[in-house]
Amino acid sequence: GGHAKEVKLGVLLGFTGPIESLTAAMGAGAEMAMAEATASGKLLDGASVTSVRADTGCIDNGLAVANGEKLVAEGVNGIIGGDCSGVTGAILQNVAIPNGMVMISPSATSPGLTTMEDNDLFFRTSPSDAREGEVMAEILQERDISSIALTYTNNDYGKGLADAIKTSFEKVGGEVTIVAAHEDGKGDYSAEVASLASAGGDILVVAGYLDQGGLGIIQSALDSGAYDTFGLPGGMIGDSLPKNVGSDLDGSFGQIAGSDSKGAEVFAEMAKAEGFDGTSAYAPESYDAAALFLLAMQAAGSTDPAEYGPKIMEVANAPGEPINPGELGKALEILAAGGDVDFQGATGVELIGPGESAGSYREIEVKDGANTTVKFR
Amino acid sequence: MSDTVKHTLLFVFVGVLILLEGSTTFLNVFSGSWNSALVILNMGLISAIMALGVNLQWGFAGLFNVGIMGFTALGGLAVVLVSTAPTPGAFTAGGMGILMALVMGALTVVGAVAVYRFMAPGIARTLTLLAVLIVGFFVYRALFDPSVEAVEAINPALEGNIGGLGLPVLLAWPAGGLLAAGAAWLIGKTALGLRSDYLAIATLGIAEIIIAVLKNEDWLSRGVKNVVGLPRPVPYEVDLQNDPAFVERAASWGMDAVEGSTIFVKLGYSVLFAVVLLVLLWMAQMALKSPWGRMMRAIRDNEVAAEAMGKDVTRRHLQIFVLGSAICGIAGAMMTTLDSQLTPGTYNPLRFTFLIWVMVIVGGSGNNFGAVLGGMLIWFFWIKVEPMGIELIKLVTAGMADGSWLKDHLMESASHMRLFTMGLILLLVLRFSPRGLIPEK
Amino acid sequence: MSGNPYQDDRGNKDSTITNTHGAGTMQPAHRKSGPTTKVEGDSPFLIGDCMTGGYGKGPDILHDCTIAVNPGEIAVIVGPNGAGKSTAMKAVFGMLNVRSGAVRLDGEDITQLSPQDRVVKGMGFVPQTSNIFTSMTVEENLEMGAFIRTDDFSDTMEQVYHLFPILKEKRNQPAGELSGGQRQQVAVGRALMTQPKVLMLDEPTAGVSPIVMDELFDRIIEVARTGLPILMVEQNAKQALEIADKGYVLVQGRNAYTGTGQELLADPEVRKSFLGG
Amino acid sequence: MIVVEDLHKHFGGFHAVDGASLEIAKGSITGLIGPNGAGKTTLFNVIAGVLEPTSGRVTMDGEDITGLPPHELFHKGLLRTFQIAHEFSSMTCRENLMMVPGSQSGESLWNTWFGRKRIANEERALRAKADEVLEFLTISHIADLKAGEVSGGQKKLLELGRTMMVDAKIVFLDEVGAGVNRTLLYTIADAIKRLNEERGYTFVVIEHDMEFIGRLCDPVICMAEGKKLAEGTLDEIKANEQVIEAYLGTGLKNKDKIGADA
Amino acid sequence: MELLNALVAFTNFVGVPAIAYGSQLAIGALGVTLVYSVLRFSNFAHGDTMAFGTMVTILFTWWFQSMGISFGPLPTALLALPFGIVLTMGLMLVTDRTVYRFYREQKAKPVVFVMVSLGVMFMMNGIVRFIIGPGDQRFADGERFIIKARAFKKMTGLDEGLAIKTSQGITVITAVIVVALLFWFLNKTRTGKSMRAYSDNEDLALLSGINPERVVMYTWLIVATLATIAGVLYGLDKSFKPFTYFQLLLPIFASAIVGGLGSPIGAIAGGFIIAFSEVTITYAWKKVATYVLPESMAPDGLMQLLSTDYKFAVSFAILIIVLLFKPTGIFKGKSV
Ligand SMILES: Nc1ncnc2c1ncn2[C@@H]1O[C@H](COP(=O)(O)OP(=O)(O)OP(=O)(O)O)[C@@H](O)[C@H]1O
Ligand SMILES: Nc1ncnc2c1ncn2[C@@H]1O[C@H](COP(=O)(O)OP(=O)(O)OP(=O)(O)O)[C@@H](O)[C@H]1O
Ligand SMILES: CC(C)C[C@H](N)C(=O)O
Ligand SMILES: [Mg+2]
Ligand SMILES: [Mg+2]
Repeated sequence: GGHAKEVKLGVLLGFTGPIESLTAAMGAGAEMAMAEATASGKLLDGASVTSVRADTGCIDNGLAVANGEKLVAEGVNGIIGGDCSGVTGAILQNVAIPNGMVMISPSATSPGLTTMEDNDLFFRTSPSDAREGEVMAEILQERDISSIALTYTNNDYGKGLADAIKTSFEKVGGEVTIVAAHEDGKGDYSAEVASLASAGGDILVVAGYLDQGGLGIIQSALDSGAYDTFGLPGGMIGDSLPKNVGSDLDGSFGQIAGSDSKGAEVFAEMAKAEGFDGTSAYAPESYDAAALFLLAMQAAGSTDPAEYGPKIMEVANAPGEPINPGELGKALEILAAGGDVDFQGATGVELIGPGESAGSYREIEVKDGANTTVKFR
Repeated sequence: MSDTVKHTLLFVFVGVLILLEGSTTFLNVFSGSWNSALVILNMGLISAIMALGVNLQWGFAGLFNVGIMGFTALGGLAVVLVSTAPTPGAFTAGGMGILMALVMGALTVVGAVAVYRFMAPGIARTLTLLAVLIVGFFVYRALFDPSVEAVEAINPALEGNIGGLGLPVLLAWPAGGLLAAGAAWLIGKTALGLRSDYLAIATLGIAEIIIAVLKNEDWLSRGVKNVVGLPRPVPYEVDLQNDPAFVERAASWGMDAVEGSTIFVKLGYSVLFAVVLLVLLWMAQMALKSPWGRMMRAIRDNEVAAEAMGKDVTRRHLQIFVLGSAICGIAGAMMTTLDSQLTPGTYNPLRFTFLIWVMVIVGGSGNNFGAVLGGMLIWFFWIKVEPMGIELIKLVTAGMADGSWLKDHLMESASHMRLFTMGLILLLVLRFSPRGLIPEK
Repeated sequence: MSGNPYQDDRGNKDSTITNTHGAGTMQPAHRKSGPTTKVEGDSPFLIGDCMTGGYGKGPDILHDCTIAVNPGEIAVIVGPNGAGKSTAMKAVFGMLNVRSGAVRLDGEDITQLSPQDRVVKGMGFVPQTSNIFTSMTVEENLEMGAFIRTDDFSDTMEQVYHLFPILKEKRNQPAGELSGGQRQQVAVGRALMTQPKVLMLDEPTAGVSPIVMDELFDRIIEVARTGLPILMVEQNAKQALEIADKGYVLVQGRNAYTGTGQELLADPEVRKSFLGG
Repeated sequence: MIVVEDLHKHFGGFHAVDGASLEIAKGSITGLIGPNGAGKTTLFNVIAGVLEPTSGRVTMDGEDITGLPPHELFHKGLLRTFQIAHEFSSMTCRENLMMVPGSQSGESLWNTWFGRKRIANEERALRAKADEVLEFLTISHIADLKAGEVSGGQKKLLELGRTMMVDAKIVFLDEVGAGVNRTLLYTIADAIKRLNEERGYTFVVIEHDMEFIGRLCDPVICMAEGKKLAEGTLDEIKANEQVIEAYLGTGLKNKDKIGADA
Repeated sequence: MELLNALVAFTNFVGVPAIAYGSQLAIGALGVTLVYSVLRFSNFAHGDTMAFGTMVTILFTWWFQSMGISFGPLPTALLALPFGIVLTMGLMLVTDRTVYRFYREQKAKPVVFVMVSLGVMFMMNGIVRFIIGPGDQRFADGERFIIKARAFKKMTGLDEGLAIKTSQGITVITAVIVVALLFWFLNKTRTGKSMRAYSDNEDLALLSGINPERVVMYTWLIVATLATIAGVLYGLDKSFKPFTYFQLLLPIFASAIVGGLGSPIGAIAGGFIIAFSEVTITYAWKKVATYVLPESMAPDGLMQLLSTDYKFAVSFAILIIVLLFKPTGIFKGKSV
């Protein structure tokens, strides 16, 4: 009812380029949240949310910034993105900050972004990789693993995560026999696996992406009998990995951002109904990013970034009613009534410090060809 | 219509496109934002400079450089090395060691070359050569590895590299040119000196090697961890927004402070880039119209005869290759400055080498103005083909049922139109206007 | 630069991307053959009759030019550089658009035929330069000469080897390793393998030493004696006209003088202007 | 003027030039003949710096010039023309000549930006010189045509003209005659003679046409199998048994038989 | 025993993968080299041609799988391969008709063709993504292994295992067959000889009655076949992704050039050189050394010449070094 407004959210992801295979689901996740809010009819007195997609190319700063500008020009009220940490930094510095636009990235996880000057305009629904390193070291230690070989995808995410794992693991007395990069999208990993195998280690930790180089490395390592147990950080957790690799993966373990919420499952269900893969990397985070925007706008009663920006931390964190995926309508109602929500979303959102996900993690083990949650940290 | 008029009109056309981008939202293709128009203009200017550099090599000397990406990246590296603040303690921790190791490495290569030159061919030479290389390599690694480790250990989340000189960022532009020139000299010296010309594959390979070094040598520029927040030659928008005098001035233009500041900053870049472009263009034109240009044309027409007429073809090729690459380096430095960050992972041959080639060919190889036009025009399309494609597909799919598989698939694929269209433009130009839009006279 | 923009390679010689080795320059006038018609009446065995034409869309280079040859004859074309001698040969061979005039072979109008089909009809051509496959062996060169033949050509090959004994010795050697004179023999041999009804040679002796030239002329005479009509362009005009039954002097695409070899040699005007006195 | 001492050039196992030693006198027009594959062009290419010799020495006026690249030889006054005319086809004939002189200040990039006055003056002088040369060769009318569009003979004259733009000492001509109409060839021969007489150029000429050699050359050197076979006046050479056997031959054997059976 | 272990470890991690990868590069390089020698230009679109062929094969594989057709222990893709080849041939012929033929008629210089192939590359890049999307596709099915590492250990009692994948086996066998067929075709058949003749001297081929358009057509057909086979083998062994295939262009060119552009044997040798150099130069010799050396001398470090980050750099460095000493590649290719 009332004066129906339009809320526009930019979805600025790498629809072409090296992570093009992830972004379809990410975009769908974000748009699902928008559709949900619109359908509830409760957002800002019945405003409808439209999504404006634009491409970053993941690695093309020029394109990403140009498209960021385009989004601003089209009058978006917030930007979901960017995806890869590199372009995210560029958009932040060249588009978001100058224009006072709020950005929530679902997937840029580089520790470098934590300290970047952002005028409180930048948030992310994924934790910094620094934290994941600590968690992984903890898990490794508990499992009595004394030495690991480590390979990472050669970008700021992989490198940062590998650094974090190495430092944390060595701090607790573990040995890292080799740290070798692998390039995504190259296909042939014999050289990497050969070196990793030669270096030895109890398990192989693969800080990569599950349907990129990471999968290739695991496949190749299993095939050649180099390793049969793998450590799997967040980028490697997803249903497609055990499905693709098969029973050989049983016994491998890892962790992914997420708290003790049933959000992820709910989200996966919802996604299935929508016809995309809800377990695809960063799709849940994308949903959460979009939802955070809408909740903050509702809380501020405004679509002006300057006004709703400060509310993001509020709606994301306690106190308040916990909100799972699919419950946006309820949340909007509470907020409209002046109440308080604690958005959990698909990933158990908890924003800390400079506005990034706190980093509760789910420990995962692959059993009978499926990821099972062992416990939460 | 005389050629001059036609060519002026082409430039006017690009200008109009950019003006339209700034002022209208016609057909959803243009964004109607001056900010967006300026972003396109700025990258267009940089692209034009790159195209100018490549045109120098290709148009004037027929040198086929497919390593533009590498020189651009080196320009970016120069920005980090020149303009970032020095990392405290890095130099003492390992910087010295690294330098020594690099000198050692260079000495090894020089030594090996000397052995190859001055010893008579035979087993003895081969063995000595191998010995020099192997010993040199291990000494190099012994010096290099610990130093690198020491440097990378300094605050790795934020630094971990040797840092820069803390000089004004504008100095990084010529420095980028110099760095690229240095690399080009090395490549040219090896590749152009070969009996057959192997420049293409050498540049293609070395560009990949340069990117590999940038990605993996964290001590140099943090590798894939990127260097962010590079200094700028223009004021920060936020500072302007907080400056009452500026806010007032913006108001007098009828803009709010945010819009005013963003446009002001971008215009600042545009002016800087335009100045660089004009200076380079002037220099290229002057050179072209002089006896130097005549000599280059002669070399291009017939190398053997030019050589017999006393022209040192290899040296001239080297000269023009180094110059062209230097220009790409300058453009690369400018681009990194515009981005305010160096992200080695973003360098990709499709975008940084082949796209530049499309610009040069479409613009008109051998003609400096053509290269500039090509740079601006193709960049505009590179950005705008996507919205155009989406509109087109909307049109095509208008009749299809919503949610039909085909429609969804087409809409999703719309962004891949960009590559397709670039190819199409290139083919059409090669077919119907093989000398480009502004041909060599 | 000048001319065709598609042929502007800006002097690029980078052999990692381009391979100019063996690239052709010939532009056949017809890619698909048109019809041939029988002609009545008496006509020389091969005749390019009143040919007018030029390259592509360029100006006419030949103007009403006629050249003809009969079995057992050697016809020689001479003339200044750029007169259109090679062009006339190409026109007869269908490498050039004949805008008016006709080419007739053995009582058949073949003006509309593509060069390949003229080969099938029995015309053999040895171009002025690059007239052998350098990377293929001598024997393979000869085989390629017989490419269009579907019958057993080993007899013909023996005949060629008999004519040029040195080739038999070098049959398994890449032709590119042969000396200039030997290469010319391969070239002629290759043309003979077609079992042509007429043989066309463009300056077969350019740049060969006197002794090889004599030998080549000897062989050409031998071939002609078997009854094969031979049409050739020569700059060594004096020697060539000495053995010619028929001589044509072309100037600027036109027939300037025609006669037997001896007549032309005796004509003082011809001697002065074209044979160097 | 040029002394070649025991020069070898091997391609793999093949000895194209195999111990050639010869001398070329100042002010002479020396003819170089020999069977196909004798190594004449290769010798030429080695002297002119296109190929590196396997061993041996070339001196010019007592100075060792072995293995110098062509552009350095050019500056020493050693020029060559090509068997197939190597004109700069997209440039006008005048430009073809104007580009020749070395050490033009306009060939330095720096001057093209900051020394434009000087360049303008130099250009004026060059232009005058080029026109003078065109005049000498009686081809003034083609000065502004693109060199790619003039006739083959004119191209050859242009080649010769380029050697006149500087003070050449010695000019190597590789088969000027092959494929050139005889009448034109003798015009060129006249030009060569005039250059030799009026300007004192030394010439070395490779040619298979004995008449041309006879008009022009003294002495004549005959090569075979990579070595010098004989040297002398053309008449002496023509009488030399070895030369006849290797090169000249004894004429047509079948000449009379032609037409007999036809 | 120890020596045997060292040998097996080396074979398993270096030998087998490098041979398989080398075969894939070799077949790819053969295609590049064929275009270079017959059609006279470096075909920048070759990687994307491979992608197209593989894509078609994948689509057919999926279709077969959905119909329940399988090929026993062998991958279904082998059944789909002929369809992939045929459609790729079609695409090549259409491209040739609409694009390249015009330039051939103009007698365009090779460089112009290179530029044109750049345009074709961009377009095919777009088309493949348009049809199958940019993502990773796996289509290998059937039995995955010929020998598994564990089975090998049990069988031999060694500490080190040796694994050979079906895809690796198929790759090598196919490569041998393809190469043998190609050589037989080029050197013994009339059509093959006419292709060599055309590549040697275009004009003379025409004068010998060889139809140039037919030669060109055969070349494209063979190139399409080689590209599809190389692409499918690579995809079976690893996985398919359009971007990966574009990037394959680099090692493939490197292979063709190291071996000697224009020389088929060179292309094969080049493929193996590049593959082996990528794997061995960055190989950590620690494991092998531990077996071979006496215990007291067992290495602490990885004994790695260069880190794997530089494996691509290595193949290019080798390329440049080879060219410095042998400017026309190892087997004298067709260069000036
Ligand atoms: N492919 C071509 N395209 C356009 N013009 C050509 C071509 N080939 C030759 N010409 C022109 O045609 C004219 C005649 O050339 P042609 O080769 O027939 O002369 P020629 O009599 O054989 O001379 P030469 O004795 O030098 O071989 C010349 O003016 C030449 O420039
Ligand atoms: N680059 C090369 N590689 C291998 N062999 C070569 C090369 N260049 C020339 N030759 C060989 O060297 C020999 C001498 O060649 P050269 O060209 O010097 O002969 P020439 O005396 O000039 O003969 P002609 O009178 O036919 O021009 C020939 O047998 C030739 O095949
Ligand atoms: C989507 C992912 C590729 C993003 C990655 N986590 C990064 O920070 O770059
Ligand atoms: Mg001719
Ligand atoms: Mg010669």
